[in-house]
Amino acid sequence: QSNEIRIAHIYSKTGPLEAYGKQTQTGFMMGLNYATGGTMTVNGKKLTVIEKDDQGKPDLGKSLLAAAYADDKAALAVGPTSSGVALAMLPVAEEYKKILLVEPAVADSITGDKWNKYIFRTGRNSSQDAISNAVALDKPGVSIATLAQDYAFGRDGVKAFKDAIKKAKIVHEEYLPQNTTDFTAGAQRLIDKLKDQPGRKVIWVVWAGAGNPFKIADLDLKRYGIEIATGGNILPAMASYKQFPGMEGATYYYFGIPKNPVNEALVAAHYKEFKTPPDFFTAGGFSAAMAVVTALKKTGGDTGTNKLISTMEGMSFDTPKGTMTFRKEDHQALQSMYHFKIKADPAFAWGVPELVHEIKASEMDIPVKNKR
Amino acid sequence: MLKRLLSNDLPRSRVLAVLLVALLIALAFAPFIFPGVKALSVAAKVLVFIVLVASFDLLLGYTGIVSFAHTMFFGIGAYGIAISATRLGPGWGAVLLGLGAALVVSLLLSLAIGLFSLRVRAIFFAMITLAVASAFQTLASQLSDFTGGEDGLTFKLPELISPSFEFAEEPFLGVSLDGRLLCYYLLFVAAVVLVLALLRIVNSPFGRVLQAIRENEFRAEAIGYRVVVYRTTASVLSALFATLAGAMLAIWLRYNGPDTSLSFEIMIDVLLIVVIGGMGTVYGAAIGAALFVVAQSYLQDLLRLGNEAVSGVSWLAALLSPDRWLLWLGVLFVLSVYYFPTGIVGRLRARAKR
Amino acid sequence: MTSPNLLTLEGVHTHIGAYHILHGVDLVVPKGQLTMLLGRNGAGKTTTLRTVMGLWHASQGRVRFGDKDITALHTPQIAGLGIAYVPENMGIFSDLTVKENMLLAARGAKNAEQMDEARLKWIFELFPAVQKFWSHPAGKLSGGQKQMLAVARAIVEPRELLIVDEPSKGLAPAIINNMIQAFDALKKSGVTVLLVEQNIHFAQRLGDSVAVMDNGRVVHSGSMAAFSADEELQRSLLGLAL
Amino acid sequence: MKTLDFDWKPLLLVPVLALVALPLTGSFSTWLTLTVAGLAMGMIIFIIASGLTLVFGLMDVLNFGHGVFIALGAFVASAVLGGMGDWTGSQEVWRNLVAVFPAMLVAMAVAGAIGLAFERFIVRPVYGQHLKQILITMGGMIIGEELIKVIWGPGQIPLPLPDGLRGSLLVGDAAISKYRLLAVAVGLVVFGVLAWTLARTKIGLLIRAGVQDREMVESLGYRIGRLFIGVFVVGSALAGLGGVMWGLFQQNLIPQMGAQVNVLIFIVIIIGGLGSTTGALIGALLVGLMTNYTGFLLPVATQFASIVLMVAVLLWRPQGVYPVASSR
Amino acid sequence: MLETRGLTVRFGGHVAVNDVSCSFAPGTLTAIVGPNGAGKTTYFNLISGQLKATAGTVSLDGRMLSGLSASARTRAGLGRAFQLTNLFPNLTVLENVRLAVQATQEGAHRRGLNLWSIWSDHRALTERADRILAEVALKAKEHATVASLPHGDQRKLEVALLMALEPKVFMFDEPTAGMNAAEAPVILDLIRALKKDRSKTILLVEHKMDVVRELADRIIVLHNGQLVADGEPAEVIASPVVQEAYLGVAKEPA
Ligand SMILES: Nc1ncnc2c1ncn2[C@@H]1O[C@H](COP(=O)(O)OP(=O)(O)OP(=O)(O)O)[C@@H](O)[C@H]1O
Ligand SMILES: Nc1ncnc2c1ncn2[C@@H]1O[C@H](COP(=O)(O)OP(=O)(O)OP(=O)(O)O)[C@@H](O)[C@H]1O
Ligand SMILES: CC(C)C[C@H](N)C(=O)O
Ligand SMILES: [Mg+2]
Ligand SMILES: [Mg+2]
Repeated sequence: QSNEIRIAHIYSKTGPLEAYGKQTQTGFMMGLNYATGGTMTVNGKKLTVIEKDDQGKPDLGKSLLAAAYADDKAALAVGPTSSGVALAMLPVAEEYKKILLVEPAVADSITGDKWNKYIFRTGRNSSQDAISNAVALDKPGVSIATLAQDYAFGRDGVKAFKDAIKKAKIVHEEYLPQNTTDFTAGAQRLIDKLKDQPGRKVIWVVWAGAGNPFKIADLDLKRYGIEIATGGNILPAMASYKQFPGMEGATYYYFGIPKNPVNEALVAAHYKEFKTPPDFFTAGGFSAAMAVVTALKKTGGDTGTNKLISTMEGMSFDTPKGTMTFRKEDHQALQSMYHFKIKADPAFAWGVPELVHEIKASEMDIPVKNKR
Repeated sequence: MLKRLLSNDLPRSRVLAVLLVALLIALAFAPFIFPGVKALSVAAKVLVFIVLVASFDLLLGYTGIVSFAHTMFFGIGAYGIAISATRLGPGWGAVLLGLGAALVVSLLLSLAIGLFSLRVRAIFFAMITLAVASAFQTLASQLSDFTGGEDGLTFKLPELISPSFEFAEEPFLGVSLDGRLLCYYLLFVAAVVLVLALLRIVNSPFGRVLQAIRENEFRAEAIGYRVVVYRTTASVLSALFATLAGAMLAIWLRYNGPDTSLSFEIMIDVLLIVVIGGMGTVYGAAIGAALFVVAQSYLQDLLRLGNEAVSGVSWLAALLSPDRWLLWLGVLFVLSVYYFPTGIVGRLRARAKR
Repeated sequence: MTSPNLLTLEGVHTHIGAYHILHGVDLVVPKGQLTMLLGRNGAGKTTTLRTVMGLWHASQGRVRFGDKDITALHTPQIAGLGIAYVPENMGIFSDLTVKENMLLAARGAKNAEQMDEARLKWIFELFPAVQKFWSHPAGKLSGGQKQMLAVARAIVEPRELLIVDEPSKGLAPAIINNMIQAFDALKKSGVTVLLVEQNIHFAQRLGDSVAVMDNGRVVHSGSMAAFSADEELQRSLLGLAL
Repeated sequence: MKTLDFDWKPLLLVPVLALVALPLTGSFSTWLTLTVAGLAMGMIIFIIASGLTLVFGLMDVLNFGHGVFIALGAFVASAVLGGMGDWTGSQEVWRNLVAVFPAMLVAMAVAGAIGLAFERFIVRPVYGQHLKQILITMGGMIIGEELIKVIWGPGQIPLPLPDGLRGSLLVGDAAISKYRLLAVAVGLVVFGVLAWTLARTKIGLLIRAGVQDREMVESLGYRIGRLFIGVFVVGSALAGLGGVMWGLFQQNLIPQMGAQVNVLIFIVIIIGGLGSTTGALIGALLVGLMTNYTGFLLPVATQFASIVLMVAVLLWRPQGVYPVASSR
Repeated sequence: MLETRGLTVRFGGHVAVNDVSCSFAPGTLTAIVGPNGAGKTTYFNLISGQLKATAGTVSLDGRMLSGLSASARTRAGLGRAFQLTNLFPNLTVLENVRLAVQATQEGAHRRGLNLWSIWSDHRALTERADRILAEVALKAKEHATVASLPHGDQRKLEVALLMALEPKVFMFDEPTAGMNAAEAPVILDLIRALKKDRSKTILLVEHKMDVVRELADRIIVLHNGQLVADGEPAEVIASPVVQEAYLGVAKEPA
């Protein structure tokens, strides 16, 4: 067969998640480069990346993936950015019996009830996000209220978070429309629920995309001794963290945190090329690339789907976040998350998360949600 | 014969006639002329949009009602199929049931809206439909355990029209004879029938009364036509056709979600197509839809070439980058309003007159 | 030197879209006189007036106002020279009140208070309806009332030339009399008037000179006196005697 | 003017709505917080909608591109403020304010300038043709949004609020954020200037007359073309100003921010009655309050609140609270 | 027999038509005169249902029309030509008339709810339309779009539509306004023809007294919305109220 391996990367080149998609793409290319030592070949086979733009539209993503497998003869595909698109893509992978490596779409159901055996995911899922945060916040005597977007992404997160909370107590769940701009009402509800609670009071925020939930602080939460906590996010979004020195939470990635050669390589390469540090989804893309190359090396360049699957199940590989492992059951890559505390550093436009504690994969038990 | 099939509304322009025939042939043999999964899905999308746009033109071009709620009915059709297929599993029964239910819902909704339209002035009506449509979209994403919310619904359809089904071992003319092919021709037939039906409707006495109402509602009433009846009938009809278009879409994609069938974006595309094609001409809808959908689908590839061509000049490259394809779509919007005030069909017919 | 003619059209051709409407109109409107423009339906009267106002543009020929060539000017500039125009469809702003309609016509006035009292009074006498419905939406006026308002608007401020398209249509005889008085008074005050009219008595009582159009040309022009005298001419031009 | 036969009923809507909400919200301080926040929000909405009342309400141009001027204003402001870090960073409120004003001015200037081009190339060919207006301005919208992406990138960029304007003042138990007070001030100024000009000059009349019968207005000797340009530019500038206020309120900007508020501001001026400044203000305040109350009482319904409001108002007055034009 | 009883309409304070009771027999042409703003057109609007009466009733051949919509009244046999031209501007002259002809068809709501037949198949309608156009001397322009017609021709078409409706009651509102003295006769001949067949009720609002004198069997005078005179043309015209209020022989009021 030909001495070329085609990999389709389908992501939001345009559309609402364009910024995210771009990061993934950068990371993915850097990753391939690093993993192949700059040769872009595995066992003498050239790696060709075919990029496609799903514009954040599920229907489009679906037909693009089909086209990638059928017309472009891609051996496997990586992406997409949005969970909606990902979920629409899953059956296509099954139809064509080809692998889809999901990155960075987060919805649990991708490796949950919508899953099929052709699906792997290097990106973290909502549960990992939530549970890591739970681990970071779960202390006795803490009262927590959650603030999340009123759609799958938000509700998944809160649910997983709740399941993982053992010692602290959840006093209220607030869900606001995705496009909320004025947070006064929601904040007021949260305050009313929290203000009379004893001990430490925390509002845990899950929010992706536009809108700025941290405005709730304008209502002067301090007077009731209420703190805000949240997960990590892309750097521009973390600009608003700067107002909350000491804020705690757990993040998927921040370039300053992981200490390992791969991450150093990524950061160095990224500074070299863009004069800026790599961001949230850059790391994700990089990890995906590492996974692909590791797998192909193991199979000796054989792209037979079944061979790949059997190789990848249980496979461990290095990433900027240290070693990840695809667990057999649902092909979700288990990985470390980072418990951080925000420091306002004038040198940076954003609030700098400082490592409190690396939450090892072993410290979180991420439920297996697919029926297999 | 043909004349009657076209309800005696002939292209009235040789160029137009040629275009239409070409389009018909292209769509009829798309799977064989343009191989590949992408090409086929573009062709299918064209079919769906021809019906959708034509149905909208009945409302806009012929009756002069500006409504932004049209995609709502498109969505209802799509969700009808999606939901029933998800709940009842793959089977013709589910498809028909879903379709039926959707048609009923659309009927009631369009009746309500149609009657409301008489209470407020045109421009207010347009704005209200705009709001209602966006409300409906939010609703669709809110009722997630019913509609699958933001993520939408992925579902299976009867074996016969699913890609997995192969009714002949070896491919014919390099095209594998599978369910996808059958599905395409199902859409094709549906589209042809629906368009001819619309053509008949707009050329019936009913159609003429609609035009009269568009021109001068007051006088139409004064010479004895019950405007309410006609407007409402028109709204309902166009809603039903839109619903059918929606069902076609869902059947083809075997997926449906808010952005796929309810987004304002689609509404605007439809508006544009009507104008490019030529308002108040069903043929315009067909030509316009084909042009627009193809342009939209291949614009990015086109830009990729252009972008490589000018990769030297940084700012130009930035503008021509495939990621900025929307920019050029916008330009297309502006230009088509500039250069096709009466639409392609209008132009061609005017030329034919001289 | 200043010509005795305030308005002069020389060989004016006008196209509307694909249609060639005016085929070389020659017309003079002597200063200080009232010129009647007569002709069958579709002869081109309205088109001529619109061409003068720059609402259509002449494809050939000249239009001069005094010594100034206004062929290529834009409507506002032309109006700015001191020309008032009452279109065939009256051009009433139906959303606005009668007062607001008048106020817009009074270019000098910033608000109702600044309009010329005396002149308003005079207008109110001529066209009582204008006063009666001063703060009604103009759209609600009766056909004739609209017509009065249209003319009232044209004379709310002094203008050099008045161009009026069928002012008497739909007016009750009594009001027509007022209208005639109005134009008389205006003439006396030195205003020049170009009037399209179907109402023959009106035409005869007011006209100093007359021009008759047919098929986009002026086929006769001369003094009203001479024209009224010559029944033959009238029959041949208008199809009947005055 | 029409002070005598002035129609005061709509003015009551705002207090009525507030009073109805009082018992529902339970605690007074909560109600106060919500109400003040809602009113202030309403003011911000009014600012971003004010431009459209001129362009859509008076000139009858269905400008779907209005949002892009809002976005533009915000992004320009971010550039300006970025350049004056030491002022925005300072703790003294007055320095912050001084920093915000140039941002507003530049934003308005740029938005106005672009508006000029927009009028010339996008709007002028389609005066009086709603359908084409919708399409061509949508086109303009898309183009503008993409150009913003070309210049400032597709991603979200932060627009930090000057420190002095953060936080809130406490009235008893109720918190009133400082920035909203600024918004109210700016809103009132905009309202005052607009209302005064339209009442004391012929401009408002001329525009409405021009929309009905352009030829006649020109025959009366007015250069309606220039007037329309002028008004459109002002409208765009106001949108720019609105963008600054909106952006500072959000504290982060995305290129789509304009498109996101489009429907909202259309609703507002529809409620207002197409072209009435007072109407638009009432509409904005109502929407502001309504969203806050429902947000507190029944969060799920928030997204439908303003739409329900609009339909309700139109059922009461099919042409908005202060109908400006009767036909059309 | 068309009959109005105590017909009244109020706009705010202003009473445009004030308690007008009057009946119009078939075969007679009644001219309605009165100063501008007297209420003539409004009276028509009340009869043909364009306006809702504040008080009073309208009936035709004993059938109560009050409360019916304008279109229903048209179907009941009231035909109306408008004072300010009011047509379908972007349709052709022929289509305009044909729509009116179709509106006289019976059943399936004027055959207009017939979605399946083809418009151009209904030859009979087209032929009738053609005949009517010939009568008003517009046949030559039947394919022109209405917007491009000169004012006078639009007035003719206005009348043509009325003819096409074949009503029992013809209401003309200044049919010849703005029509040149050479053209007007075409319309006047039509009206004369209508008078000949004795079954039609004809109402004519007209300011041109010579026309009124010639055509009217009877004149009623409206003034400030009230019916102030009714009778033989000669005597009505002679009556002082008409002389002053209308013809303005003395200084006119209003
Ligand atoms: N917009 C138009 N498009 C095409 N033709 C037009 C248009 N307007 C006028 N015409 C044609 O121009 C000719 C002259 O029209 P015009 O209105 O000047 O006549 P007129 O003398 O004013 O008639 P009337 O006395 O009935 O007003 C007519 O034949 C008419 O059909
Ligand atoms: N919808 C309305 N609202 C308010 N006033 C109205 C309305 N319609 C008519 N009027 C008033 O009623 C009076 C009668 O108007 P109408 O049109 O009946 O007069 P008319 O007798 O037809 O006059 P003309 O001979 O000028 O046509 C006028 O003063 C007019 O201002
Ligand atoms: C963090 C984001 C990439 C999550 C994205 N909104 C999703 O739906 O998956
Ligand atoms: Mg004329
Ligand atoms: Mg009248």
